[in-house]
Order: sequence, then C-alpha cells, then structure tokens
Amino acid sequence: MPHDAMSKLVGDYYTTHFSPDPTSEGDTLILNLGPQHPSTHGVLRVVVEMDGEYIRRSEPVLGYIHRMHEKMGEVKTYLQYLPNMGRVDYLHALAWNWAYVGAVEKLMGIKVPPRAEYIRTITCELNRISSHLLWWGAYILDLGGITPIFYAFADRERIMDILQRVTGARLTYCYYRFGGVSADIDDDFIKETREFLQHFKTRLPIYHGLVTGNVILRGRCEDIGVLPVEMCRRYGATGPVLRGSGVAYDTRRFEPYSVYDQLEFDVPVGKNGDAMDRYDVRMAEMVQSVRIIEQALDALPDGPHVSPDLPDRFIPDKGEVYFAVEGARGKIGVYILSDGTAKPYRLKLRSPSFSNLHVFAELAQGTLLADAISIMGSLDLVIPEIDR
Amino acid sequence: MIPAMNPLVLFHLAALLLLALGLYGITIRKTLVGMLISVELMLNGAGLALVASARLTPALDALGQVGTLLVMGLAAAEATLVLAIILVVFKRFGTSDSAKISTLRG
Amino acid sequence: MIIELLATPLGHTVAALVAILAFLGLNGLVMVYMERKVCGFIQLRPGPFEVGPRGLLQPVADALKLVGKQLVTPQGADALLFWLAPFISFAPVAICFLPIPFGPIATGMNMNLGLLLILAFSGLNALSLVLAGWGSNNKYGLLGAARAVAQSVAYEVPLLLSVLAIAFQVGSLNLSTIVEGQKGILSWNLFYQPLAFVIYFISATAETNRAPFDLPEAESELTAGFHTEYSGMGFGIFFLAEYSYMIVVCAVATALFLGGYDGPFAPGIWWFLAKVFFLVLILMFFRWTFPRVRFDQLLNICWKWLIPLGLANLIATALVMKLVQ
Amino acid sequence: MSMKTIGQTIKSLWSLIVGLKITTVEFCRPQITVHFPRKEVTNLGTYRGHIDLVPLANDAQTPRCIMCGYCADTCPSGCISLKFHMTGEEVNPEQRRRLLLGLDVAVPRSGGKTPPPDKIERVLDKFDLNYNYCSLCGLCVQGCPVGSLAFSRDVYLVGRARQDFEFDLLGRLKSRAGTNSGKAAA
Amino acid sequence: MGEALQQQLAYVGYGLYLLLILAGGLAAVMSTSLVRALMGLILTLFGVAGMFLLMNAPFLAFMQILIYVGAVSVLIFFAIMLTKTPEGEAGAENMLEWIGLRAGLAVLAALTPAIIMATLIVKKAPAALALKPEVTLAQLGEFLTGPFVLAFELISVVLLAAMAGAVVLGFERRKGK
Repeated sequence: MPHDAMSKLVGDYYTTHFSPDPTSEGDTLILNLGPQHPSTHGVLRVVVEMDGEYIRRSEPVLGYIHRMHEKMGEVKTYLQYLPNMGRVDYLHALAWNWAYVGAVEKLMGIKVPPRAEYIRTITCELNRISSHLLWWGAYILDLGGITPIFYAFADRERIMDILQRVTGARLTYCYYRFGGVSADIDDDFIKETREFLQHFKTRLPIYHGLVTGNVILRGRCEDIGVLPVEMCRRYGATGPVLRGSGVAYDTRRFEPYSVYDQLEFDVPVGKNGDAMDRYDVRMAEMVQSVRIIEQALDALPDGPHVSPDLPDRFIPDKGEVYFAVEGARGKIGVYILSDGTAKPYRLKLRSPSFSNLHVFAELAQGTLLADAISIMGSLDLVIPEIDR
Repeated sequence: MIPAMNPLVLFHLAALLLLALGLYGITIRKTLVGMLISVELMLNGAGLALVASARLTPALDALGQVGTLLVMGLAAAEATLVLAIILVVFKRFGTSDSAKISTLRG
Repeated sequence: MIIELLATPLGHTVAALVAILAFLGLNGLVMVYMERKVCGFIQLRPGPFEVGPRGLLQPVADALKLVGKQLVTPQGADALLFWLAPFISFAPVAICFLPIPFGPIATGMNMNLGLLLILAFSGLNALSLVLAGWGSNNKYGLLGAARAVAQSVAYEVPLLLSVLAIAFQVGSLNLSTIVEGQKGILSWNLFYQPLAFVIYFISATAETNRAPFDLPEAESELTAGFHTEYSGMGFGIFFLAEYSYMIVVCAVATALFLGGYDGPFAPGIWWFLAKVFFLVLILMFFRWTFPRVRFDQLLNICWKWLIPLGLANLIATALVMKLVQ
Repeated sequence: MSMKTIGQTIKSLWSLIVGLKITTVEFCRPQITVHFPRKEVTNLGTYRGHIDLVPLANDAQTPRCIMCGYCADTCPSGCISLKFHMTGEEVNPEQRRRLLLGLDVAVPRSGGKTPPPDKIERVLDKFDLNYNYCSLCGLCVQGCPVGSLAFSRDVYLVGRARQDFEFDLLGRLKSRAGTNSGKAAA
Repeated sequence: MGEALQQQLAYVGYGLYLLLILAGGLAAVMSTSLVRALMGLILTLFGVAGMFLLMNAPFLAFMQILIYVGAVSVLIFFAIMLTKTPEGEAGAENMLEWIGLRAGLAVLAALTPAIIMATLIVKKAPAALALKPEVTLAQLGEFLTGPFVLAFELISVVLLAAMAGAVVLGFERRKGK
C-alpha cells in the first residue's frame, strides 16, 4: 500500500524537511493539515507527525496568504494605507482601524473629539461581538456541531446591518479617520443598536443551553490544551488566550486608551487555561461588550464626529510611535517610524494571532488529532492576520 | 453424475478443497498475516466437514453444529491473539516476514 | 403463473428484493430531502426550495448530478478494492431489509432467524468502510478506516446485548413473532425494556456513523474520512447505503421496541413507516444539535457504560424470565 | 459507582435534552432567510457601491468637480484617473503650471472655495474609475472639497469581464442627465 | 415447486458456492496483496456460509457471517493495517527465485493429503441421509449448556484469555515507546 508509494509522492519542502522526531521508531505518519482543510480556517497549513491518532510533533507553515501589509505601509501615504487595516484581520477590522488611526494621531498630536471617541468605542465593541460570534460558530463547527454557526450568523447579520448603516461596509470596514470617524451616527443607529442589545441578551442563554452546557462539548474542551501562564509569556500570547490562563491582562484596562477608563467593565479570566476556559472567557467578553456599548450609548456626547482643525496633508515630524488596542484576538499593536515624509519609513504590525498560533505547536504535542483541532479552534486564529 | 457423488461426498470434497488451499497457502506465504488467512481457510474446511457429517449421517445433529460453533469461537480467539503477536513481532523486528524474524539463523 | 411463482418462497424472496431495491432508491431521495429540510428549519433557513415545488425535486437533481460526475480513481490506489467498497457497503443493507416486517403480510422473508440475519449483514458495513479507506491511498482515508473498524467492532457488542434482551424476553429471533407479541401500546417492549431501547438507539447511531458518532468521516478532522477520494456515484452509493442503513436500524428498533406495525385505525404498514421515520427524525435532530464526540470518549461510552449496562440488563431480563416461568 | 457519578451522568444527559429542546424550538420558528429574487433586504439605503460624479445643482450635465486631483492622489489603489483641458486666453505658462499642479486650486476641506479663476475655466474631459481595484474605503468621497463624488447605490451590479468594471463616470453622468431630462420631458 | 426442481436448484447452488470457495480460496493464497487475499478469504467464508444454508443450517450460516466476516476478518484487516505490509508482501521478487522449489513443495504439501483423503472420501463414502429438519436454537442451547457445558465454558475462558493477552501485548507495545 500506500505508505511507501506516498512517501515517494510527496515532494514539498516542508514535508520533506520536516525532520522526524529522533525518538520515533519509524511507524509514524506525516500528515498535512491544510492549506485546504476544513479546520484550518482559510489557508493555514500544519504539518503533523502522527503516531496512530496521536500527534507527535506539529509545525505550522505560514505564508500562504502573505500580502506584504507592512511593506505596503512604506510605499503608501499615511491616509492611503488606512483601507489596508480592515483587511489584516477582517473579523475585527475596526480594532485594526483604531490601532493604526490611534498611532498616527499619537504621532501627529491630533485631538479626537469626545463624540468620535464614543462612536469608536460603540462600533469597535459591536465588531468585537460579531467577531466572537463568528469564532463561536466556527469553533463548534470544528467540533462537529453544525447548527450553532447559523444562529451566530443570524445575529452577526444584525450587527453587520447596524455597522453598514454608518460605515457602508459589512466586513472590511474603513471607518475611522485621523481625528475622528468618517460618518456620524444618527438616532436610527442608536435605536437599532439598543434593540439589538436587547435581542442579543435573549439569545445568549440559548447559546449557552445549546452549546456551553452540552456534555459532549465540555468533554471536547475541558482539560484540552492546557496553556500555562509561563508558556503564554514565552510565546507572547495575548487576548482571550492569555486571559483563559488566568492573567487578567486587557489593554483596555491596563493601558487605557480612548474612553475605556471612564467605562465600567470586567475582565473575565479563566482558571486552568484549557480550551473551555478560553471559550468561557470569550462568551463572558461578549456580555462585557454589551455592557460597554450600553454605557457608551448613555454617555454619548454631542459635538463634531471629526476634529475640525485637521492639517491638509498628513505629514508627521520625524519620530516613532507605538499604539496598542485590544482586539478580539488579543493585543493589536502598530509601530510607525516616521522620517518626516508623507510615507512611513517603517511600519510594523503586531498581530495577536501570530503569537497565539505558535502556542499551537507545543500544545498539540502528544494530543489526539481531534484535540489538536479543538485547540486550534480555541485559539481563534485569523490566518490573514498571521501573514501580514 | 457418478453414483458416489452423493451430497455428503460433495460437501466433504469442498471441505477438502479448503484444507488443500490452506495448506498450500501456509507453505507459500511468507508473512504472518498471510499464514493467518490460510489457517482460517483450513478452519473453515474443518467446520464445513463437521456440519456436513452431522447433517447428512446418522450422527447427532446438534453435535456437529455445536462443534462448528466452538471452532468459530476458537477462530475468533486465535485471531485476536495472533493479531497481538503479530503486533509485537512487527514492533520488535520491523517486519512480519516469517523468514526474517528467525533469530536462530546462522 | 406469475402469482404462482410469487407464492413460492424463492419467488417471494426475489420479488421482495426487487421491491426493496425500489424502496431503497426512493427512500434515498426522501431521506435526502428530509434531512436537508430538517436541518434547514433547525437553522432558520428554508432548505432546498428552488427545484420543483418546495424543492421536492432537489434530491433528484442531486442524484442526476452524482450520476453524471466523472469517476476518479486516485493515483496509486487499488482500483479493484476502491470500487468494490461502495458495493460491499450497499449490498448487505438490501439483504437486511428482507426479514423486516413492514406490515402483517408485508415481510420480504418471514424467517426464524431474521434478527440474526440483520445483525450478521449489518456487520459488513465496517468492512466496506475499511476497504474504502484502505483502497483510496489517502492518509485521511486510512485514519477514517481505522476509526471505522474500532467503532463498529466496539458498538456491535452493546447492540447485540440490547437486542438479545428482547430475544430472551420473547424467546424468538423472528421479527414477526416479536411484533406479534406487542399488541396495544401498553405491551410495547419499550416500556418493559427502556434501558435496552436507550442502549440500542445509542449503539445504532454509532453503528450507522451518524453524528455525534460520525468519526470515520469527521469532516473537521479527517476532511471526509473514508470517502475522501470518492466522486460521483461512488460517493452516492455510500450515501445511499448510509441512509438505507438508518432505515434498517430504525425499523429494527420499531419492530423490537415500538410494537412494529401495531396501531389503531390505519393499516399496519403506515404505522410502521410512521414510527420508523419518527426515529429517523430523532437521529436527524441528534446530528444537527450535538457536537462530535472524541474517539476515546466514543469508546469509553461503549466500554464503560453501554456494555456493562447492557450486560446487567441482559442478566436481569434472564432472571425475571426464569422467575416468571 | 458513587451517587455523585450517577448524578453527574444524569445531569450530562439532561444537557443533551436541553440542546434538543432548543433545536426543536428553533425548528418551529419562522425562517429568517430573505429569498433574493422574491424578496429584498430593506437596508439598501446605506449601501455603498462604486463612486459616481455629482452634478451641479443647476446643470445636470456638468459635474461639480473642480479637477483638483485630490481623489486621484488619495486613492490607495490608484483607480481614479481624470483629464481636463483649459479654456480662456490669459494664461501664462507659470499660471498654467500652477494650475496643472493644482497649487491654486481648492484645498481639501476649504468648503470648495476656489481661488479667483483668473479668467480661465477648466473643462473635465474624462473621469475614469477602475472599479476592479477599488476597495470602497471612501477616502475620495470624504476628501472631495466640493462634494463632487458620491457612492452609487446599485447593489445588483454584475459584469463578466474586467472591462465591465472600468467606468467612464463622466459618460455615466451625462447619460443619467440625458435620461433624467428625457424623463422630465416625458 | 417439484421435488426434482428443488434438487436441481440445490445442485446449482452447490456449484455456485463451490465456485465462490474456489475463487476466494485461490485469491486468498495466490494474491500478492494481502488485502486482496483477505477479500478472497471473505469470499470463501460466504461460500461456506452458503453451503451451511444448503444443509439447512441457517443459524450456522449467519454465525459464520457474523463472527468470521464481521469480526475475524476485520481483525485481520487491522493486523494488515498495523503491520503496513504493502502489496508484494508474499515476496513477489523473492517468489521468482524460489518459484521452482518453494511453489513445488507447497503444491506437494497441499496435494498429498488432498489426493489421499479425496480417494478415501469418494471410495468409502457412507450413504448420505436425507436432510434432517433444522436444528432449533433451543436444541443447540440445551446442547451447549448440557453435555457441552465444559467445552462452552472453555471457549469462554479461551476468548477471555485471548482478549486479556491481546490487551497485555498491546500495552507492552505502548510502553515500549
């Protein structure tokens, strides 16, 4: 059979150079998960060495969707680069918008009117809910439950309707501008948002009943992929992955930007750092997002939605700046080095999925294939964000 | 049809065919699994002969059938055990070729 | 002449086989439509609705598409085994229908060992999955095949145990006799052997490779497991066999536990079909509600729960039968 | 087997029944799909299609565009290209250069106030959009000093070739004006 | 349906099953691919099951399919999969050099007893009785729990021992890593 023939057939660099485990005794199977695999969400490829159903070693292979976002930043003006931000992590596009806009504002000392800050908070949190909803559906899909993703999409659709009202887009938003946002929100927006929040609060118990309490799901998540804090630190994991391990680190709370220090919200944390904890943290974060949006809607001030005294051209002085926000997947950082021209000299994006992904190789070691899929899903990876 | 070819003879000849095939197989096969398959063939021949004898001669009918049932049970047990042995042999020698796993070779 | 021929056992069996094949084809279409509509409604969407009135012709269109597709044999595959597998999966299922009493007289072959025949031939399903996985020269297929073997071998045991409990109680392996013993809803075996029913139903879900026990084809882990490489009708026949198999296990459950064709007003065959499709509906709800279990959990459920419970149930049944005697 | 295990087992079995209950309820709820050709979604008003030129209030044939080139410069993917020529007499080479560079022309966010025209007029010859590359960021629409650009609302735009998405916006404006006037006449 | 017709049908059935046995058996011992050999074995098993049916012993026929086809052959498949012996396992290249000696010996080994016994069977065959009525399950059960209880229990013990042995050996394999 197959085995000998197959080992001759594979000729790809990563498979042939995937050095076998020195302790393995030769009856292992090199398996390519991806780049076309139902559970690698897009084009991630993981080469795994399997012993029966157990994973000996695994190695993520990146680069299948590399689009040179960072290099593009060096050849475009500050304003021209803005639409790229919606495409790095298309699920939480507004957070990336915010990270970049915030960095440029910090670099150029642009003041943002308070109304714009609140609008940003509301829309960004709405986007966070939609991102978590998609993760929720996709994760259960990875675990074999097909129905939840349809419920998640039904609710996501409403969020997208709301955001489309002001941003004009449904997925890759380019809404924030230097010094504000591109369009003001109106009463209809506020009404719809409030209606959605009410609706969403009735949906959450259904989600928990259908999925969270389900004994099969708990069996698939509990004690799977236990991620110690020390390992998070080593790999630089952030966001729900880190918080699931019990570290209450949230950029919104510990390096507050915008109006987050005026809003009340909790930072949910897990205990053991297993997949279930990461799951719980994300589910709790959606509730916190609802809280934040409600407070922001109540406190929404009047005023301009974009700073009235903006320079004509966005050409910062020499200098460098780093600005970080909390995305759905973790800490999003934008570093800009300016040489005083209209284009950045260097632009660096810190994407949380990149750090979170690399936890996978170590976590998956020695687990069953099905567990590895569960672990990968619980990390909530967005592949284009990994390959900036 | 020659007169001796009564049903009993026919069934016994079929059983004999199985036995011969099994013998041939066990001699010519070089892997343990192949030998196991040949042994199963022979066991089947035995079962067939037993049942035929029980059904078509004055012998006790149930006896033959029960005997065959027991043979089947034995076959299952034997297959389980041989499977385990093959696994261990394969683990130790990296092959299940009977010629290569002889450590008594000079 | 034809009537005479039909009256002979052999003629009757042949006629029944033809009828069964026709029923299987039709049933495949109905079940595909049903499954897609059920999952559509659960997921707040309409399901198929474009082809024909209310999408009724969608399965026909699907079938035509499958028939029309090119049959691809993967490179390095054992073509004989590869194409043998779908038929090994389908043929035994057709035979399994023979002893099922659809109605008082609508039985393909009224035989004393009917239950045993069904159990014997349904065991062949595992073989076909293994062959498919092995023959397709695909690592995912191979993993799926390995899972299929372990799963069906393990779950055959509790299935047999629960069925044996009923056989003990009735003292027969003839499905018609078992059904005849259940007249009136209160005498259904479901109420005497609820534990056996639960064990049977869970094992049957696993034996038919339905979610949440669809590990051999777990699409999020093994892409499609044993039938990863099958195209066109190769896949179609597997599909048909799976759906027919669902009918078989539900029909056996109906005959064993739910009184078979017993029911007031309508002719028995309608009652039988209604009960069978109700069970099928439950299976579908399982599939669209639950996540998939993991492999070791699957085996744990079997060895730690179903088999001990099944054994206990069997022993209890035997004791009660002895005492009643 | 302790009571605790049994209790847990019953609890976990109950969780499965809860799940089935939820799916059954959802099974009976009305579907939320919008069948496209039969029904349409209601929020198309906020849809943003490709950009279109906005005409002057008093002349439907002429765009508001002052040919400053801001949109073409800002566009991240460079999908806007425009051409114009100048009429009028008293244009010295220096003025011409400044005009071509757009130095005297309205600056963004100055409310579209143009500097004194110096007795020359600029006429837009061509305003092309290559929609294939457009990412609909809206920077051009927002940046336009005179509000000469707006998003179209055509949700059902389809095409079979690249050329189908290379728009001559000026031509579109003219034909729109034509049909409008035709409608008005009718 | 006349007695004669049934008789003829029985012969046709016998021929068919014999063909199955022959074809399957040949495949089982000759095929170079072990999986195909297993398929041959399964074909043979079906042929034998058919012969049981001809002898009006349906219980045995179904048990044959249930145990042999459903369990034993799947186990053998498992062995093939785990030992990863691809086609040509019978040593296709080896077989060529051995073909004269080895195959000849094998044929001899098979034919000698076959010829002797075939002569015995044909020459000394007792007259076959008419087929006796089907043995009921109850009779079989009484037999197993009555005079054969020891054999029955022994088989149980053997099965249990085999299972335990397999588990122990399997664990040794795991530990060996």
